[in-house]
Amino acid sequence: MIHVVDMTLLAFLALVAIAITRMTNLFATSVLTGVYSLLMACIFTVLDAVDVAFTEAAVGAGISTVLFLATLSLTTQREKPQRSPNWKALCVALLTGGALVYGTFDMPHFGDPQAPVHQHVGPHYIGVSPTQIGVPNMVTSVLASYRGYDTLGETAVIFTACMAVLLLLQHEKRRDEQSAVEEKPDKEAMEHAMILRVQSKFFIPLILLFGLYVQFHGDFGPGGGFQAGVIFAAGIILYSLVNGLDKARQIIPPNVLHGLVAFGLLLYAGTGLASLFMDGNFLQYRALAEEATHGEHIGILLIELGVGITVATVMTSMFFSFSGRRRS
Amino acid sequence: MDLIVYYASWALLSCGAFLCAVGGLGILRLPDFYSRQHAAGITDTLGSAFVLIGLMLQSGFSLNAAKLVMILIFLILTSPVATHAIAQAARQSGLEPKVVAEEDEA
Amino acid sequence: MFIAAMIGVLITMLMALVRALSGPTVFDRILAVNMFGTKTVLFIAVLGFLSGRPEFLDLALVYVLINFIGTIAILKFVRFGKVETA
Amino acid sequence: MSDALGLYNYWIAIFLMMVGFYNVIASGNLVKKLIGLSIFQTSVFLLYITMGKVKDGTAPILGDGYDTFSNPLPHVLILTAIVVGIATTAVGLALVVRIQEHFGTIEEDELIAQEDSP
Repeated sequence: MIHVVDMTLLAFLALVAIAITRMTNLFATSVLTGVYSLLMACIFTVLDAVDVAFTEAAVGAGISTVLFLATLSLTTQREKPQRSPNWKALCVALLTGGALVYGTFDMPHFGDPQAPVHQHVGPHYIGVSPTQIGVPNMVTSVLASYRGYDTLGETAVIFTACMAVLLLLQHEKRRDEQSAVEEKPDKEAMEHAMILRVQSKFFIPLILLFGLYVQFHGDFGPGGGFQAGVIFAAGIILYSLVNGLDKARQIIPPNVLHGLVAFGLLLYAGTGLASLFMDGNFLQYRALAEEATHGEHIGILLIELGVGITVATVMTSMFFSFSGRRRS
Repeated sequence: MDLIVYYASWALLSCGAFLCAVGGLGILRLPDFYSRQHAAGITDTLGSAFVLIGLMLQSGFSLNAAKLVMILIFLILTSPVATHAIAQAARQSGLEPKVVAEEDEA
Repeated sequence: MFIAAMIGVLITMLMALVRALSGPTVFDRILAVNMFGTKTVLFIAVLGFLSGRPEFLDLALVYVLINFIGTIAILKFVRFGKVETA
Repeated sequence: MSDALGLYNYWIAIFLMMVGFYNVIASGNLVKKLIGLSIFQTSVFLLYITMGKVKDGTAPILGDGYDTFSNPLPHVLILTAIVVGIATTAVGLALVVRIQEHFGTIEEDELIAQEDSP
């Protein structure tokens, strides 16, 4: 049955991908990428990757759609119509695809437990992590403990990307330097959306609460710093969509926001240094407490918190810098 | 008692699935945007509620049932607001409902 | 019986998808996408029971939240971005 | 036939990859190129997650009565890759915004034409 569901969803996915290619209306295309991500997240759930599905749904359907739309509002919404399909490109794509398909015939079949992927380090993690780390969610223990260096690197990449976006978009032409006249439609329209405002008043706290739950429940179920950060950012983005950017900026001033971006990364690296000073290796959490698993728990909690803070503030400040820019 | 719950959840689930399918048919076949909204309404409220309540009966008195209740509350909180916002945006952008066909018949 | 519910949900997803792909107006697309999002919530809920491990309903909650935020963002853009609605 | 069933997921992943690839090289619009890039990216995610799946396994979270788990390693790699992916896409979008502000267009051929005629 799961097989059939998987195949149906993959067929939907292919359908959406073709539609995205054929459309020239970029607005409709961005809306469809949201659907594409939701479908992909469903497939990840079918394939047992609940943590990944969590992230894909929050990032792909939420943040990515919002960023694409913000870009479109600053640029153009219609692609220049192409002269029929581009045959050269189509040929290249077909040839590459054909070669890749030929390559798949040597690959292990879907779900094969004897596949090379499941022979080396994977079973080791599955067998050892429950006793060594003491966290039921193996994805969290691999992410935060076994591959802690890796995750530190990824967090640093996110931090760097945020810096790049801020450098590119954060100067001149800021909206708050414009006259008050331009602000007017923003305010007016949101006064129309009375129902939305009332509803968001008690919906946004629920989102933030749920974000905290995901953050701290990540050891036991799907969730963790990456997912929680994105959900938190989504809550703040909803607030600024409903109440306007300026109000959101009053609540979280840019200085605090940018400070927190760095703070999260420093908290992660600091946890590593702390374990270094307590007679362990860098990021060896078992040095943090008398008992090994206890130390692992503390370490995972701290670095997940650091990841969560960085991801949430990076996503928020990216959104702010996109939507704070005036259309030229 | 168990049997009653079992059949009740069976009935609710199939009702929900049926309503969803009807709504899907509606969104595909109805003539214009405003009438399609009715079809979407069926699936978002009654269809989802039936399916979720059916699942609740299956999971008994447990954490899963509590989570399903939360999902239902969230759906009830968001889905009508979203539909309302879409309709309002459509109206403000000047999209007119299709009424011509009816006048022709009269 | 979960299979019946699953089939119902999948069929609805397909029909919403077709409407989202064919338009004709932007609002039709948004409506269909929103409905598609609600159906993915049901999909995740039913899938949990179908595969015999229904603990992952947190996922469905995220889908509700993100679907709502996505729809509101799209609508806000439609209002201020001067979208061609056809 | 068993080949078709067992390799279906890979084929769809490759198909999506090629759709993304086609968009990147054939489309002249920079935003469309980025959308193609993110489709390409997601297809790689699909490939990894497909390889991690074990028949009759469940999600790699301990629970009573489950002893076959899918491989958690691809999940970890892809989870971080998704967040890094959106961060890098955002950098790309920021560049697109700046290009639009500076040149007044985001169509590739128009940009090249502007380069050529100073």
